[in-house]
Amino acid sequence: MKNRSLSFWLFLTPTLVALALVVFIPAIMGIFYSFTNWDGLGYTEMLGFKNYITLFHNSGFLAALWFTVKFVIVTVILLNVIGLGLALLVTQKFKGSNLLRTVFFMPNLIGGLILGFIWQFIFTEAFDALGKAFHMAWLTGWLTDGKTGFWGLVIVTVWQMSGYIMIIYIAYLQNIPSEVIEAAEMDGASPWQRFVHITFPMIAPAFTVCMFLTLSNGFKIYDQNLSLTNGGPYKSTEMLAMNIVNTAYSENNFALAEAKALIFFLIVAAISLLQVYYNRKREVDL
Amino acid sequence: MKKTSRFFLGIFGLILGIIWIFPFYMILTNSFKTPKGIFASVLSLPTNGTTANYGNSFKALDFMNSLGHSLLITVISVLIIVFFSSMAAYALQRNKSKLSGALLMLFVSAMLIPFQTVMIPLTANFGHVHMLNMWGLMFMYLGFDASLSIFLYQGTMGSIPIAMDESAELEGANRFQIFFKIIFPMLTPITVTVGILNIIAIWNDYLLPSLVLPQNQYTIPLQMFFFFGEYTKQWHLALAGLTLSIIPVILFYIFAQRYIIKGVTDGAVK
Amino acid sequence: MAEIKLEHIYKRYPGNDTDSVTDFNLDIKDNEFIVFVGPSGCGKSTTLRMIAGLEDITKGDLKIDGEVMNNVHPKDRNIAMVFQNYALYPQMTVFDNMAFGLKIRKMPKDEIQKRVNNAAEILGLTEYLKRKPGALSGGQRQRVALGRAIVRDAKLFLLDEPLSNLDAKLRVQMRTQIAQLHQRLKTNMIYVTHDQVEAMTMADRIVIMNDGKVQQVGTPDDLYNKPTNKFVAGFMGSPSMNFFDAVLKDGRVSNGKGLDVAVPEGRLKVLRDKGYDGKKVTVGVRPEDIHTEQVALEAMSDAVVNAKVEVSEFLGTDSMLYSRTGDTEFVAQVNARDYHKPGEEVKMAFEMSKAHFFDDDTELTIE
Amino acid sequence: MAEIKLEHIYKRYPGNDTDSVTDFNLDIKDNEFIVFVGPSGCGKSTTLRMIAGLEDITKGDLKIDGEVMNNVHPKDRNIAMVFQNYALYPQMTVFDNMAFGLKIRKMPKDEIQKRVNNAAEILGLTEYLKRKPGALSGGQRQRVALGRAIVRDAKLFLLDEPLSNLDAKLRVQMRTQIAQLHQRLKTNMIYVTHDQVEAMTMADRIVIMNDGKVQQVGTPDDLYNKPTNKFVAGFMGSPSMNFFDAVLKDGRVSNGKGLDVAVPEGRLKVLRDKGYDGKKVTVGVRPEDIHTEQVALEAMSDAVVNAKVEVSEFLGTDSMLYSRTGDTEFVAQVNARDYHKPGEEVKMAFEMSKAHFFDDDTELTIE
Amino acid sequence: GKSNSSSSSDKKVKITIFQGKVESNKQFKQIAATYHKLHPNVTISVSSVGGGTDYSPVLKTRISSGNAPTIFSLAGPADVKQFASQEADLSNTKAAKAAQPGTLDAVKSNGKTVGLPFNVEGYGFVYNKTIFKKAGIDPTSLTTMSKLTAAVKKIDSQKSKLGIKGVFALPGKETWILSDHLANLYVGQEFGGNAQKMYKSKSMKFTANKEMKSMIDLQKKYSVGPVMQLDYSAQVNQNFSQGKVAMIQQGDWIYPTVEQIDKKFAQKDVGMIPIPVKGYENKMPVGTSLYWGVNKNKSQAEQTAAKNFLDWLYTSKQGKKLVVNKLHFVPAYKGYTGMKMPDALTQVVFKYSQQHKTIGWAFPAYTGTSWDPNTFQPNLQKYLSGKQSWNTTVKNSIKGWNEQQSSSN
Ligand SMILES: Nc1ncnc2c1ncn2[C@@H]1O[C@H](COP(=O)(O)OP(=O)(O)OP(=O)(O)O)[C@@H](O)[C@H]1O
Ligand SMILES: Nc1ncnc2c1ncn2[C@@H]1O[C@H](COP(=O)(O)OP(=O)(O)OP(=O)(O)O)[C@@H](O)[C@H]1O
Ligand SMILES: [Mg+2]
Ligand SMILES: [Mg+2]
Repeated sequence: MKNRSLSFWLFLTPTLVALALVVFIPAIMGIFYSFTNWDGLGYTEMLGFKNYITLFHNSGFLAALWFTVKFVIVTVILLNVIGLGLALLVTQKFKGSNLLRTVFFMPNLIGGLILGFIWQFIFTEAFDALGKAFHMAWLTGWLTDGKTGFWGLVIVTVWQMSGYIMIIYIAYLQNIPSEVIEAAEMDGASPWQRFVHITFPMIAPAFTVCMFLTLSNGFKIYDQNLSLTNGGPYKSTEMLAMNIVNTAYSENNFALAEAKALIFFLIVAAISLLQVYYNRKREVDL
Repeated sequence: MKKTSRFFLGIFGLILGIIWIFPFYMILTNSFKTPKGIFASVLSLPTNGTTANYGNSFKALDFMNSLGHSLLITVISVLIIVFFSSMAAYALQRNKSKLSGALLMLFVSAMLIPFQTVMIPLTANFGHVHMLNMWGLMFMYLGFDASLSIFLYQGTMGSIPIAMDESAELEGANRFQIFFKIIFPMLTPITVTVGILNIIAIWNDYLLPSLVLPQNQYTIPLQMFFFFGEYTKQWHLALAGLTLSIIPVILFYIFAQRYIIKGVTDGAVK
Repeated sequence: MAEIKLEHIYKRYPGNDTDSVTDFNLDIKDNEFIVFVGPSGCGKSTTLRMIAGLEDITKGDLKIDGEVMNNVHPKDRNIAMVFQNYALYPQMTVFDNMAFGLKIRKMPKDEIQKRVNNAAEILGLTEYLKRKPGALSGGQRQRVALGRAIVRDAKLFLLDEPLSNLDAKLRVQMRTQIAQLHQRLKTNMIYVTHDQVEAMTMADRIVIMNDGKVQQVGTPDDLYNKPTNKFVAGFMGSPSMNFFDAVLKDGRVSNGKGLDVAVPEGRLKVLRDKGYDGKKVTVGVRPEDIHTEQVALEAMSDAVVNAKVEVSEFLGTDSMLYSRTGDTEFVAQVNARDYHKPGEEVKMAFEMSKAHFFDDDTELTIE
Repeated sequence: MAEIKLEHIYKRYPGNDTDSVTDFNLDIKDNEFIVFVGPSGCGKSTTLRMIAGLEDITKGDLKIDGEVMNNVHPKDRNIAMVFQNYALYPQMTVFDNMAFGLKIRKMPKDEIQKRVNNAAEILGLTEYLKRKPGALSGGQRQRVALGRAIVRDAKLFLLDEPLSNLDAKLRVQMRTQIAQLHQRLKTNMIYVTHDQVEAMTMADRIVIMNDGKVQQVGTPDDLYNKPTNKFVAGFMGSPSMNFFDAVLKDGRVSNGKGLDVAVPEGRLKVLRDKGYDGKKVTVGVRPEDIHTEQVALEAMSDAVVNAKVEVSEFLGTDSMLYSRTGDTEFVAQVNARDYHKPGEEVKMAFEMSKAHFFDDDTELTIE
Repeated sequence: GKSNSSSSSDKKVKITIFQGKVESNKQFKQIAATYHKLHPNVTISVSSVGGGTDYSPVLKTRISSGNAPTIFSLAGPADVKQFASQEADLSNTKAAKAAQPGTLDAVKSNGKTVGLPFNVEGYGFVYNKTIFKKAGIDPTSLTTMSKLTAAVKKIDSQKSKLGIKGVFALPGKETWILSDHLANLYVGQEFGGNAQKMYKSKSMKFTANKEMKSMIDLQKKYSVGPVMQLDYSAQVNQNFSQGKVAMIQQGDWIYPTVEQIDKKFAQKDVGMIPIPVKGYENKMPVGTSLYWGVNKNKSQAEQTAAKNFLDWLYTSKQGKKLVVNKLHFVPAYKGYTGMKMPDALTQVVFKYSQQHKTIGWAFPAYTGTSWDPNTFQPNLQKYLSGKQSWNTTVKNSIKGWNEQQSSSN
């Protein structure tokens, strides 16, 4: 399809319009507000870069950024490995593989508060009980400090999101022509070699998508953070999104929050888009 | 595959499945407990179970009504999203120019904007044109969720040989016919995936509808949040409500899986 | 290097209500070159895929060197295969496509390099080694698929119409290369082709299939000269054998619609012994056994008909004369020198000593 | 129904550094049947795709009925095409695959039904109409692709190796069907094939390409008997022409390595007139012009060599004798009756009146 | 113009209420329906948001999208300041005039009253009557720190006999337990318990910090643990309501929760005493967490209808009954003498407030500022989890407050 053709634009226009009205125009307004003293209702003066200066002196932001980065690194790896692993598992032919798909996917159906409720009990009670039964001290006292809070968040996120990542991988796995896999079998490739050399390169687009999703979701994560630790104790598990939300809503500093959001956006965009750009280059069309 | 390895895979899957399902065990068992029973021991089975939570929750949620709104909003929004984003992805994938690369990046970058930062300007704008209702919400979902859908579609579209388009084109089909009659049916697995992901996102969404919907169009999650006051959280009702509200989605998911057909493009490649 | 036995093999694809392969039996001897031929859809690819292990065998046993292989994983069978539809790895370059099977086997880098380059040379792909399959022409892709197989030291090679998209010249070259490979590696090869020249020149034995069933197994010469039934006789040779439904009477066969020729002594005796005198038989005469040269007309004067050429095709060496005598149509293949224009009336001699006779009901050869 | 003109057409794929098609010129007359032949990768499919409008034309004009079509949308060209790689719609049944183009054109249901059923009948696909392409054999898929084209009333048919996966018998049938279709619809057809028999029998004119360039355009007979250059001479005919690098001296050509034969008067005069006496020339002799029959040996006694058969291939009608005289190798195609075993010493006569002579440098035919 | 609420000749008005107390939403709806029956020309629609979603951003989006409610709720001085351009003057309403002294301090803006309290709430140690009885301790006698400490030790020593896991359940996860409620007693002293005063103050000395430390230490030492794992529901639902601890630091708002868990227990076993603070013995911190505001950008008729409704709710005979019996609110208004609060905890609060034995709520002065979530709460939590000394905690808190106040006001 040529991009000078009418159909190209006919196909794109509806979504482009929606995107502009729903995301970009408000976002641009937000960027503008970040240079003011906007409080969510209106603004009385232009502050220039004051908010941007403030945010770098605001240790909360930097701490949250650092915590989030660590979280993102760990979850991106775990989610992709586990998500893809689950996808490979449930696309094998064995009894119950379809049921398993549903099971792995189900965590996505639970929203924030209930999620936190359930998992707090698992961490405080089930982990405690296990820890005592097997004399593993590290299983007790979860969520009481930054470290267990971190891993708690990781566990919940992985539990919840890997089914999501899984179904994306499944969709792409199923587009691989079976002949190509067969050819690799004839070439003597073991299942693992088949995966590394054939399957994985052929689902490279899925990898791009999932990397992007896990990256950006990792940075944007809020619900799990809110419901599980609410940033505590002593802000040790406060992530970026929560820091921004709190700045806006608890501290009523909407303009500063917008400034943080913009910086945050730039960081995430730089990483994620670079990743997409780099990965897309490796993909081939059939 | 050999029988034995199938068997061990099955066992392995079973163990993983149990780990995964454990929290649901908690949700389900606790939804049958009295409030006192829940907090006496969350992990145990209900000692003297009650189904009253379901009845009460059903009433408190105004279930039939809010289910109706949830269904209406979810179904229409997802149809809109699938329809338009698959088209957009097709345009972007089949056109390999700098412009479409840039447009794709634009869509992709939209996913990075934290919702909370656009929330106030967004609702303000829509409020001014009196679109704070179901229909406005559906349009907003297109804006928010199209990006991911396009991204997903765009990735799989590459595996559909361009010869499909060419062949249909020579048979006299125009772009829309090519897309809807030839390409779109071949995208079934990813369409199902896009559908599922959007359905759960919209079905469970709370914040956006809470800002947009008038009270007479409330969805299940909006009703459900009345179980959560600042201090009084009615877990027994909430868990029963959650169970009620995820049943339609799970049913859909199981149903949709059948449409993820193995290797639809097999015959196309030579 | 291996002996392969297919014993009573059946295949039915899930969802189909007939078998795609029925009671397939074959003993392949060590170092034998087997060719499968048969009409489209007769089950050639299916059989190959079962041998490769890519399709489950519905019934029957596949044995390699005496061992039942039905449940051995394809990758452990050490078989190289060229797929009818190529099945190239789209994300790999031509080089990597060919090198993949070797890398998997941990062959040293320079050895891989050598083999792939060598194969590319043979296949005329040297300048395309860095391209991806998407940017190749149909024939080039097919050659890559072939290259992927020939670089390997497999125990058994399965080649599913590996040359169908190549031009005549390249085909001949490739044919020679494959034959040499077979010589050098001393492996078994099973080769599917619809090209009779390929089948005839390459095969130690040909397996001819129809409708999922083996019709005949034999050397090219056997199949051509001693077909066991009408199907085989008609399938081998192009243009195919002329068949006439005739009655044997008084030492002649005639169909009452223009054909009436004498049957030579020896053949006649056999037919009479088997009780076909006065009965219906199907007579088969190959186009090249119908002659227009003066010598032939004289030599076979009791089998000459007056024919009219309706269409004539010029094929370089030969000419095809689509002709008619009375109401009977037939084709004669004559030397291009003996070209006749459409419409010409020509005398033609049927070389009945080379004719084939088939039972009218069973379609089996009478002998 | 149309006149198609290709004027100085070039094609370079993005990313390649050479042209895939160079300066392609061709006038296709109304109702003409054109066949493209040429080695794999020479640009046949590319040219077809440019005519169809699927590839941009890098340079040059494509005119249909006098109108420049370069920028006309494929769907508006009313062209039917059979793709080399089938390009079937995997989600549709065989019926729907064939019916799609008709539905798009809003043809009445029963008319569609009729046409598709009719095409399926011709193609032997009737019992597969309800299957999806994934459950068909290679040849069956190819037939569906063909069927998709023939149901339509296109102005121009482009067929890219449409029969390559079919067996000889079916090919002959299909060939006839396509020829009849051409007769009936009175449309233009461009047909790509690597099968010489197809090319020879079907074409009004053949376009022979090499390396992106047209080598010769002409009737089958022209190409076979009057090739303009060594490439054409070598490409047409299978097995291909024997070439000898020789010197013309004393009315004989000899290569000093075993070949030494007399050149007949007429040919000799031409060569001398063009100044080749005492110079190097390339001599081409087709395998079928080398004879072993006694008659021939006697008739062409000044062009007889003593040869040794090294390999002999039996092909049903004929035998190929891969032979050698002195250090010179060549192939002779003789009647199967004149079969000789490998190792036999045989006298062979070169029919030099049919030989071709080429300039050593330009490789053009000397005439 | 001025209209009498009972006159039916008025034009029809529709007003909307958007309020932040989601657990009372159903009751407010019923009250609105009742009011409509009595005043058919006034239609009131009530909505709320709940569950972890902050109220004020949603209110802001409503306002900025032209969808502002007529009546909304305000949570203290910070909100009063933020929504200043929406707030109508309520000084002349009957309800404002009937408000208890001090309850309007937080909602005075330029001398005008812009908010009306929902209710008053009070907190202290909510205790388990049975356990105290079994342990032989009279809870009302625990008026000083030393008496409390002794009693706690005594209870602790008979833990197994009493069938409890700890004396207290201190929810270390809920930052507000310490930073808002407990600190109010020791920080608020400096400002006489007046939120406005503190909100405007440039500095803070935290003189009573030592006393606060001993109170935290006491609760922590004798709490079921680990305290950092406890949250509100673990404290109230899981421990207190199941009789697993003797007392918890909480307020009258937990009653519905306790009742939900175990109605009998709630009716029989629950009592509340003030937290002993030197110099403020037997005084209960009573205050208002939410106020009603009326939108001044709405039509005059709507504003009047809104004010009439609020007046009716808090000052009419019918309204008062609903406030007490339906909403279970401890009234922040005069004129409720002789009415009986429906449950044990509100009764306590009502009693203390009627007797004016109260300490003001100063903490609304900082709950809407960044000092609270960013400085005070994390520092207290760090101390609580043993990661930081008390001195540092105090020093950081004071420093943070002074910095914030000097830069913003
Ligand atoms: N998409 C492409 N991108 C780059 N190069 C291409 C592409 N398609 C074909 N080519 C190259 O262009 C040349 C001509 O290709 P084309 O497909 O026209 O050959 P062909 O004559 O049809 O050959 P064959 O008989 O093998 O099908 C080849 O060298 C091929 O490698
Ligand atoms: N995956 C499949 N599912 C169902 N039926 C199939 C499948 N593959 C092949 N068949 C059917 O089995 C029969 C044999 O197919 P096979 O591919 O073995 O034929 P073939 O001899 O290779 O033919 P060709 O020469 O056309 O490639 C055909 O009728 C075909 O339709
Ligand atoms: Mg096949
Ligand atoms: Mg081609």
